[in-house]
Amino acid sequence: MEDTLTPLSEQAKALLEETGIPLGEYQEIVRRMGREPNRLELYLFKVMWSEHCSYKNSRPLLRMLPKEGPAVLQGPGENAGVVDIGEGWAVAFKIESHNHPSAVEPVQGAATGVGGIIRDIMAMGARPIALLNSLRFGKLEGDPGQRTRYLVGGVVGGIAHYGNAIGIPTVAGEVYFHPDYQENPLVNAMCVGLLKTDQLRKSRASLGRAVYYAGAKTGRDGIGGAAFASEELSEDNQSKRPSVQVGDPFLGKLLMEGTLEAIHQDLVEGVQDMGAAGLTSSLSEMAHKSGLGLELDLDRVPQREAGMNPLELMLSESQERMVLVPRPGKEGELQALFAHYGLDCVPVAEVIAEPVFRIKAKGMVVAEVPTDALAEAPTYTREMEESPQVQALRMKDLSGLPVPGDLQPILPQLLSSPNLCSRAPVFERYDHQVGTNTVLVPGKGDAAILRIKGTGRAIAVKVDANPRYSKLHPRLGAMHALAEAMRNVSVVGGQPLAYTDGLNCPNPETPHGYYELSETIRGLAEASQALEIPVVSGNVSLYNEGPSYRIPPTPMVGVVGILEDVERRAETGFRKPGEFVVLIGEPKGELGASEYLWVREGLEAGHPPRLDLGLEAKAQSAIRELIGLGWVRTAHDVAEGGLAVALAEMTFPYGVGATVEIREQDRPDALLFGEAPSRILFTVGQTHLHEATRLLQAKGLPYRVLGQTGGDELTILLPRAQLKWSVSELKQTWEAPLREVLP
Amino acid sequence: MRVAVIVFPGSNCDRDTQWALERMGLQADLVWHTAGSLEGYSAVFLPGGFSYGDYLRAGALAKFSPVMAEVRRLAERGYPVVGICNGFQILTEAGLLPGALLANTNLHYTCRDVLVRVERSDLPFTQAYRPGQVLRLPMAHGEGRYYTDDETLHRLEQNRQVVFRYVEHHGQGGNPNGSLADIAGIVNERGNVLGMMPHPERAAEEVLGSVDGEGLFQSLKQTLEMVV
Amino acid sequence: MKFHATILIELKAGILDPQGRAVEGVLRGLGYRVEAVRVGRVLEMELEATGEPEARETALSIAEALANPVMEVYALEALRPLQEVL
Amino acid sequence: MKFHATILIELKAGILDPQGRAVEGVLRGLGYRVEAVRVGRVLEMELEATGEPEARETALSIAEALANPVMEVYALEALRPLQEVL
Ligand SMILES: Nc1ncnc2c1ncn2[C@@H]1O[C@H](COP(=O)(O)OP(=O)(O)O)[C@@H](O)[C@H]1O
Ligand SMILES: [Mg+2]
Repeated sequence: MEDTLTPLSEQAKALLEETGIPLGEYQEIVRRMGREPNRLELYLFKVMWSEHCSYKNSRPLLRMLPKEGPAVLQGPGENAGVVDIGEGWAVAFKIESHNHPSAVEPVQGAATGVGGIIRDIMAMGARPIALLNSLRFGKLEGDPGQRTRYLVGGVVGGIAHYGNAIGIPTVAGEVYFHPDYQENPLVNAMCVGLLKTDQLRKSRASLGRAVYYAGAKTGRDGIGGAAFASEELSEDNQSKRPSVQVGDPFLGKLLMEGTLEAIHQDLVEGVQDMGAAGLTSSLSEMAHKSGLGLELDLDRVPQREAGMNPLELMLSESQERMVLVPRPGKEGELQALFAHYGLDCVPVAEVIAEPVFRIKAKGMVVAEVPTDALAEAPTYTREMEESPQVQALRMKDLSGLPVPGDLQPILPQLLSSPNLCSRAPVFERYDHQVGTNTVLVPGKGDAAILRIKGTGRAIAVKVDANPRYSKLHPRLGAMHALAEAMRNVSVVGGQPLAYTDGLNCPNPETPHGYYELSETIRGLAEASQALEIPVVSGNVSLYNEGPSYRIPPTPMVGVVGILEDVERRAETGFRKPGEFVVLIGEPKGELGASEYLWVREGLEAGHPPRLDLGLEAKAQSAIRELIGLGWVRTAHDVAEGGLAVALAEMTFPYGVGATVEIREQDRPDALLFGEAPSRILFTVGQTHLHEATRLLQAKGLPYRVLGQTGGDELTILLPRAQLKWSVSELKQTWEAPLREVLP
Repeated sequence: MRVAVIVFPGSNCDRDTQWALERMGLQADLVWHTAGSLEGYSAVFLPGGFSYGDYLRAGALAKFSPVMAEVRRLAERGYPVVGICNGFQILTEAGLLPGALLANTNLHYTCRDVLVRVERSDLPFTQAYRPGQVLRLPMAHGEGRYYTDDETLHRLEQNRQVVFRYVEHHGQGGNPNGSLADIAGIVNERGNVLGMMPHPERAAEEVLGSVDGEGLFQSLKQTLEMVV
Repeated sequence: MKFHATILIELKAGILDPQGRAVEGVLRGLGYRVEAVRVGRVLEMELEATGEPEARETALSIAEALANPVMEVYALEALRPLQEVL
Repeated sequence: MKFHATILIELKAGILDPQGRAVEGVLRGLGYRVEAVRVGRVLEMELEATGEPEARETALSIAEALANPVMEVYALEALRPLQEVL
C-alpha cells in the first residue's frame, strides 16, 4: 500500500519490510518521535507494541472487568495482583501463558513459563508458595495422538523440572484434550506468593537512582520472543522462531533467595522481573510507571556471548534476570548479598528526569525514545461477528438424540475418557508438598489448600476453564469458567477473594476472533459483577491460530480464596460409611456441550448449560457455611460428566461406596450424565442432617437427600433402572488412560 | 542443644526441616554450605532439595562444599547426622554412607506416599518407633534407586544397617523406584549417620495428613536430651 | 556383522547449558583453570549391519532420531566392528 | 597453553541402565536392530596447561572428581591443543 501523505525513505521502506510493522503504526511512531526511528528504535516499538506487551487489542475490552474489592491491595497494572488475607498477610498471584515456546520446545517452553511467572511474584516482594498450571492438548487417540503424547510428556516434564528444583510446590491445575488444540497446545502457569503487607514492592524508581541488573548473564536466547509470542505460528515464520530459551531452576532459586532477602532487609525500593522483551520492557516500563526517564549503558550489561550487538542485547529473553533499584546507600550491601549467592548484580542504568528511554553503547547514544511513546501503544477496537459454524453447532437440535438402552457401561466409558480420567500420572511428577504447607494435595479436593504457617488460616486455589462451553458460547463459557473456579474454592471451604485470568484466543484481527475475545471478556465482566469478585491480574495470549487451525476461546480463571480456620475444610472423598449424601441443586442436567455427548456421539454441539449466577452465589455460600459450621467434611461440585461421574469420583479417595436414588422422571442419560452448574454434592452425619437441610431451605436452594455412603459399590437407583458398579473396578478404569501416556 | 540444617545452593527442604525440628522444641539453625565450622552443634541435617540443581548427578557437586569436611568430622566423632532425600544422595556421594542412588527405574521424579517398615528402632533416630512399625511417608525424588555391590549389601544386612525398607501393605505401597533390597534408608556401621529417601518432615503434623514422620524428630530429641 | 557405535549428542553452541555452568563453577572453586564446560549425552550401542557403510548410515540416522533438532547437534564419535567373545 | 578435553562418564557394565533400555525400546520400535544401548554423559571443556602431559593429568583428575566410583567409569576420550582464533 502506498501512502501519499508522508513519502517513506528507502531505508524506512526496508525497515517496515524487515520488522513487519504496519504502515499506520510506523507513521504514529514518526509522529510521536518527531523524526524517523533508527533500526534499533523501531525494534523497541515492535516488541513494546506487540500484543503481549501492549494489549493493544484487549486493553479497551479489559476495562469492563471490575478490579476493586475490599481485599484488593494491588490490582492489574503491576507484575502481579495482591490481596489481603488478614493478620498482616497478603498473597500475590498471576497467570501467564507460554503457548508458542511450548509448541516449539515443550520441555524448555513449559519450564521457562514457570520460571517467568515465579519472577513476576517475586517482583511484588512475595515468596512464591504455590504453582498451578492449565494445559490444553489435542487428541490422544490415533496418529495425532503421537505428537500429543510427546507434547504432554515434554510439557509436564518441563513444569516438573523447574518447579520441583526451585522448590515451589505445584498444587493444582487442569489438563484438557480437544482436537482444536492439536496444532496449538496451551500452557499457562500461575504462581501464588505470600508476603507481609508491609513488604509489598512495585516496579518503581526515583530520580537519580542507579538501576541494577541481577542474575544470569545475557545471551542470544529467545531473540524476538515477545513479538513472536504474538504472531501466528504458521509455516512461513518458522524462520522467525527464536533460538530456544533454556531455564536454569538452580540459578533461579539463588536469584529468588537473593531478591527476597534484599526485600526483607529493605535494601531495595523497586523490583521488576525481566520477562518478555527483556531489558526493553522491564526498564522502559519501570521508567514510565515512575513518570521519569532512564539511561541504559549496554557496555555494563553482563554478557554470556562475545560480540552481541545492541539490538540483540535489547531483545534477548535470557532467563533468570531481575531489575533492582537499591535504596540510597544500600548499593554495597545489595552487591555483597548477591555475591554471596555467586550472582552478578551491577548498575546498568540511571533514572533521569527527562522522560526518555536512552540507550548508550561504546559511549554513544544508539537509541532515544520518549518513554510514554513506547509504553502507550495505540489500541484497537475491531469489527466483530460470530462464526456462523459455531452458531449452527450451538443451535443444533439434540431432541432426537437416542436414549441408550443399557446405562451400565456408560459410566466406566466416561470415567476413562481423557478429559475425565485420573490426573494422578500428571501431578505425581510434581512436588506438591515442598514447603510443608499443602493441606489438601492434588487429587484430594476440588481446590488445593495451603496453610499459612504461624496462623490458623489457609488459602484455597484453583484454575479452571471449559473449552467446549467457550467454543459453543464464548460469553457463557467465560461465565462458567469463573463460576466453576470459584465453586471449586468454595467446596473445600474457601471464601473466594479475587481472580487472575489467562485469556487464550485466536487472531483478534478477524471478526470471528475479535467477537470471541470481546464476548469472553464481557462474560467474565458479567460474572464478576454478579459473583462480586474482582480481577487483580492476568495475561492475554492472542493469535493462537494458523492457516489450518484455530483454538476455541480459552479463558483460564485462577481463583484464590481464604479459610479463616484451616480445620474447617472439606475434601472430595467419602470418608466413612453411614453419612447422608445430599445434592444442592437438582438431579437434572443438560446434554448440550456435554462430555457425554462428545464421548458417546462424537458430537460437540448444543447450547452449554444455562447459568443462574444468583443461584450459583447462593449454592456456594451455603456449602461454605456448612463447612464452616463443622457439619460437612466432604463436598464436591458436579461438573463434566454429570452426577454419576461426580459420585464415582467421591468413592475413589477412600474406597467408600454409596447407594443413592434419583426419583426424577427425565431421560436417564440427562439425569446421570447431563451437565449443569451450581450443583454441589456433600455428605453430612445423622446428627446435623436436619439442620443442614433447614439451612438450604432457608436460602431457598433446591436440594435432594440422595442416599447414604457405605459398602464398596456405587449403586444408583432410577425410576426404571438399578445400576451397580464395584468401586475398585471403576477406579481402575479411571486410573488407566493417562498412566499409559505418562508411565 | 542446637541442630545445624545445612543449606547447599539449591537445597529446598531446609526451612521445612528447621520447622519440624523447632516444633519438637529443638533449636535449629540454617547453616550455609561454606561454613568452616559446626562447633557448638550437637546434630546435623542435610535437607532435601536440588543442591547445584542436581546437575550431573544428584549430590555429585554438593560433596565438594567446604562444610562437608566439618560434617565428616562430626560424623567421625559420633554426632547424629541425618540426610533426607538429596541429603542422603550427598552422604553417599561424599562416602559417608556406602552405595549410591541411581535414577528411578520409572525414569522420572515421583511424588507420592510410600509405606516403609522400621527395621531398627534402637537408633538415635528411631527409638520412638515400634520395631516393624509401618510408616506412611511422602517420597519426592527422581534418583532414589539404592544400589551397591553384593559384598556391601551383604555387610549392610549382616550389621542390620538397613533402617527403613519399602513394603507393600493391603495392596498399597511397594518399592517405588527399583531400590536394591527395597532399601529406603540406611545407617553407617557406627549407627550415627542416617540417610533416607522419604521425607519425615512432610509427615510431622496432623494438618499435613500424617504424623508418621514425627517419631524421627522425637527420637533425635530424646537422644540429644540424654547426652546433655 | 555387528558394530559398536559411540554417539555424542550435545547442545548447540550459544544455547545456555546450565549443567555446564554449574560444573564449571564448582571445578573453578576447586582450583581447576577450566572454561566453556558443556555437558552432553553419550550413547553406546551395538548394531547389526552388512558392513561398515551401512553401519555408519544406521548410526547416523539413529543419532538424528534421538537428537532434539531445536537445541542439539550430534556426532558419530566412533564406530568399530565387534569381534564377539564366544 | 589451552587444550580442549572430551571426557566420558558412563555406568559400569552390569549396572541396570533404565535410560539405555528406554532408548533401545524406542529405537527397536523404529525398526533399528540395536542392542546393549547405554546412555552416559560427555563433558567438553577448555583447560589451561603448560603442555600436553599436564593437560592430560588435569583432565583425568577432573574426570575422577566428577565420576562416582560406586557405579561409574570415566575415560578421557580426546585431548587436543586449542589454536585460538585471534
Ligand atoms: N486478562 C487480564 N485481566 C486482568 N489483568 C490483566 C489481564 N492481562 C494482563 N493483565 C494485567 O496487565 C499487567 C501487564 O500484564 P503482563 O504484561 O502479562 O505482566 P508481565 O509483563 O509482568 O507478565 C499485569 O498486571 C497483568 O496482571
Ligand atoms: Mg513482569
